[in-house]
Amino acid sequence: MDKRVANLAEAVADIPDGAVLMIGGFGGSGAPIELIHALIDRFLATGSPKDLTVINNNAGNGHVGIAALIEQGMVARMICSFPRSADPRVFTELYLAGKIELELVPQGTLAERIRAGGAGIPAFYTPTSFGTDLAKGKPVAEFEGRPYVQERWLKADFALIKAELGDSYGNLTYRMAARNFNPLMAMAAHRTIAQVSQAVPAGGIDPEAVITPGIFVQGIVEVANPQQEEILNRADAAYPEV
Amino acid sequence: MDKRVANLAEAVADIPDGAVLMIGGFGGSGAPIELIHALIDRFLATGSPKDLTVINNNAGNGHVGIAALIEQGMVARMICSFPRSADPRVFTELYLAGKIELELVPQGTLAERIRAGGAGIPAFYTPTSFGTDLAKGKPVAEFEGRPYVQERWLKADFALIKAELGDSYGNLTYRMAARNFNPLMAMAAHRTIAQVSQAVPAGGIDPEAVITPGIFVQGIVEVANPQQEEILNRADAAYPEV
Amino acid sequence: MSEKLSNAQIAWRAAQDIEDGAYVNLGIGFPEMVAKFQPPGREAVFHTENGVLGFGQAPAPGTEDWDLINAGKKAITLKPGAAFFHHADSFAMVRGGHLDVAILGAYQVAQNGDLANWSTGPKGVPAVGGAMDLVHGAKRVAVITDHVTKDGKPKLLESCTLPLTGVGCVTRIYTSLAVIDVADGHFVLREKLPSISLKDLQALTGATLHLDGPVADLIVPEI
Amino acid sequence: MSEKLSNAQIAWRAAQDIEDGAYVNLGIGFPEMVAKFQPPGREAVFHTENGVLGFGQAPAPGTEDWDLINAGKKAITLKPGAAFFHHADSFAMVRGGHLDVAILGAYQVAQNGDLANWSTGPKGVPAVGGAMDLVHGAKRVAVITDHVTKDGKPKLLESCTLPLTGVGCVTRIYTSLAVIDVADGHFVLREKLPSISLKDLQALTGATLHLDGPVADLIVPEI
Repeated sequence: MDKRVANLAEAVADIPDGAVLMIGGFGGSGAPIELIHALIDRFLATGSPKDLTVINNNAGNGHVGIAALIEQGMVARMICSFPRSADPRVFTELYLAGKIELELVPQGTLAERIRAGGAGIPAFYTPTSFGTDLAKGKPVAEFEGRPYVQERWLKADFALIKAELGDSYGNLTYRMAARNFNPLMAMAAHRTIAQVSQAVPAGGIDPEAVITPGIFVQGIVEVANPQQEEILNRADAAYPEV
Repeated sequence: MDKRVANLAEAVADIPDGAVLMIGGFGGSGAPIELIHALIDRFLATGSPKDLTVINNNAGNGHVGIAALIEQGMVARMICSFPRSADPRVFTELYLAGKIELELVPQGTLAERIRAGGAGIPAFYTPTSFGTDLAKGKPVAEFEGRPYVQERWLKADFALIKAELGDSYGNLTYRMAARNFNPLMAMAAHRTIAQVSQAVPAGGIDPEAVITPGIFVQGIVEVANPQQEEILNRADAAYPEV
Repeated sequence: MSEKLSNAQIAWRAAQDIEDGAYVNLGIGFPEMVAKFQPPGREAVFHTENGVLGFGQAPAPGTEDWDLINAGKKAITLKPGAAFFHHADSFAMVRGGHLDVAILGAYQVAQNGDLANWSTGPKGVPAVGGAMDLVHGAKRVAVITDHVTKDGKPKLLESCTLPLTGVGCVTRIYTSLAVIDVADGHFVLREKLPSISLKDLQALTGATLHLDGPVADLIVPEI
Repeated sequence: MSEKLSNAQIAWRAAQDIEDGAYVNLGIGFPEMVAKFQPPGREAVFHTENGVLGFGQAPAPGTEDWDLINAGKKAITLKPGAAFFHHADSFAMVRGGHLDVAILGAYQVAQNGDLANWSTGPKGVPAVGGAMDLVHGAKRVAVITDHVTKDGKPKLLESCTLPLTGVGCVTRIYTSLAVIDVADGHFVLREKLPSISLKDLQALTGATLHLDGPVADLIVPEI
């Protein structure tokens, strides 16, 4: 078995207009910058994909990564917990102009909804958001006298994630706190594409050290020395470069 | 911080009569034999704890571990998925005599209910068991036209688990498939006691290799070269030895 | 009934339908035999409920490591590219639809795909294990079984009489006499042993066998 | 109002109540400051929503590793005994009641423990992050805040007027003037600055301050 994909362009080639896309990372930590930029390259060359729904904790920072994807007009809808950042201008302007939709989800509920999507759990109850505006319209139930809100699973057509090691079976490890949403999104997408800092042969990852088992991963593409959103933003980078 | 407990007797000293006890392992793999036997020692010396509810995938094998706990009459109720084994006589005889209760739970539902207990999710929906005898009396709901069964979280007063490395903060790793239910039970119990094959100082486990973060663990006790249920049973062992 | 396939031959036939790269769970007992018959040039990755993906054959006697077992509590070995995970992640793979194929044994299968394979009734100690989970989520849920019970009664029925494992879950049945799909609430015969007539096969089957195109000969090597 | 505690002094006071061995989440922004004032001889383990337990202070400028950040996206360092985990496990710790203390900022707190700290109304881009999760599950949910808004209006109220973060969730409030518990649907004054009278404090508070035993002097060092 060999899940390696030749290059970034091929890795994102199948994502259609209107796709629901989970993109890993928390801020810049664990964000698959090169996969996102490959998607922008494709859009600039072909006009696709557009009308995307993007699921990420945030809504981009500066003018690279998800912010650049939004800036190109490729994103119709964001599902996230915190659409704010050091430089949130791209999302903010489109949102206030009514040109991009937002579904705001508490962070822990977002994580659990994604896990539920991956685990075949269509709905679950959580105390989070009970009695708040974010619970409006959602079913409520009491258990042992305490009120809970019913939340639904989240699934995606594709997940674009960033990992550290990836073997030919798609087993993945993550670097430090860059783990965050990446393993959950890998579970919840129909097709998960991981950019890995180092591709290794089968047996190159200790079976006990695997964080995402390969069953959740459909393609891996090696991106050695990946870019870090925070460093790009501190250098006032933009994608594509002008 | 130092969560090490001096010895096995101290590790199980606080478990009261009537406690709900999660015990890790799948068959003999990952079963905390020494902690279970320490509990039996306490019972033989003091008459406590008894009337226990034990949550485990199985219901013991032969005359060691959970089977020995049951054989002593300490267990009033089992919650498990598969109360059968190579030598299930101890449970079978008490069950058929009406002297021990059984709540039978599908294995994946058992795992998810325990995780839900640890994660603060009071209830969730699963397709598992819909339309079967094991769904009787449980609420049913449809999502996207498919029927699901509502299942409740499972929590415990204590979890007795087996790990490989344990540091002074309670961070744990597991050995191969001995992981199974152990990390889930650690999350779902009010107090989790882990027997570890090797206690290491803080920093002795790579933060990326931690499987159970120490927040889920209240005590660790080192048991170097732990016994393996399968090997004990092949030697026709019994506890206590006659 | 004179000729029928051995268990090994049923397992062989089921193995031929496992595509290259498939993620597969084999139920404990008889279904485990399917792993032996992977067609050359194809590689399946085997999942076991207790938290292993990518295991291989049994170790040589005396070399077992009892922390490394499958759902049937038998010792296994690892292949390169294997992974360990806990039980909740393991059943996320099952329930979440990530397995391509689950192959299970059966007491009874109904023409609508209902499966009964966990309980023969109220007597004795009930035990379900992962069966009720496995019938949900895998893209294909196949059954391997003798075509009839030990005393010659049909196991393929209009509706199950034993306690159900799952409702409408089975997609294909490999028996000692035939290969049968479940489609639109009825059995569709795909293959049968050349030596048995359709009429005799129907007589051993508790619900109508529908035809949907030609019925192929069920040809299996000596094993 | 002449005298009041600085933010650092409020954080210091809150830190004094964190017991040895506690697992603690500090909300982003002002609450992060509490970590600086751990009393000598006590050790708390800090949790951050993005999957780190046991982090330490910020790294020296220029030595940041941007894969190692906290929920506020600031670079952190690790202490021995730290652990990484994914977001679902991280919020299992929160929602599952495994944290001992969560310390958050507030726009408003109501006398029944309702908290408003995520939205100042319908204008602008709403953002909630982990606040709605953190108010559930931690054994103690404490708030640190100025006693009044920038234009001098009460932040401690009979009921919140801003969108709620959580219902009945706050257990203790550390303000620039006082330490106040939430008990049985009302505010109970525990400590106040010696320089402010009870009457003046009540005038700056939007709901009745109840007394339940003696009110201690709120004494905080110069920082």
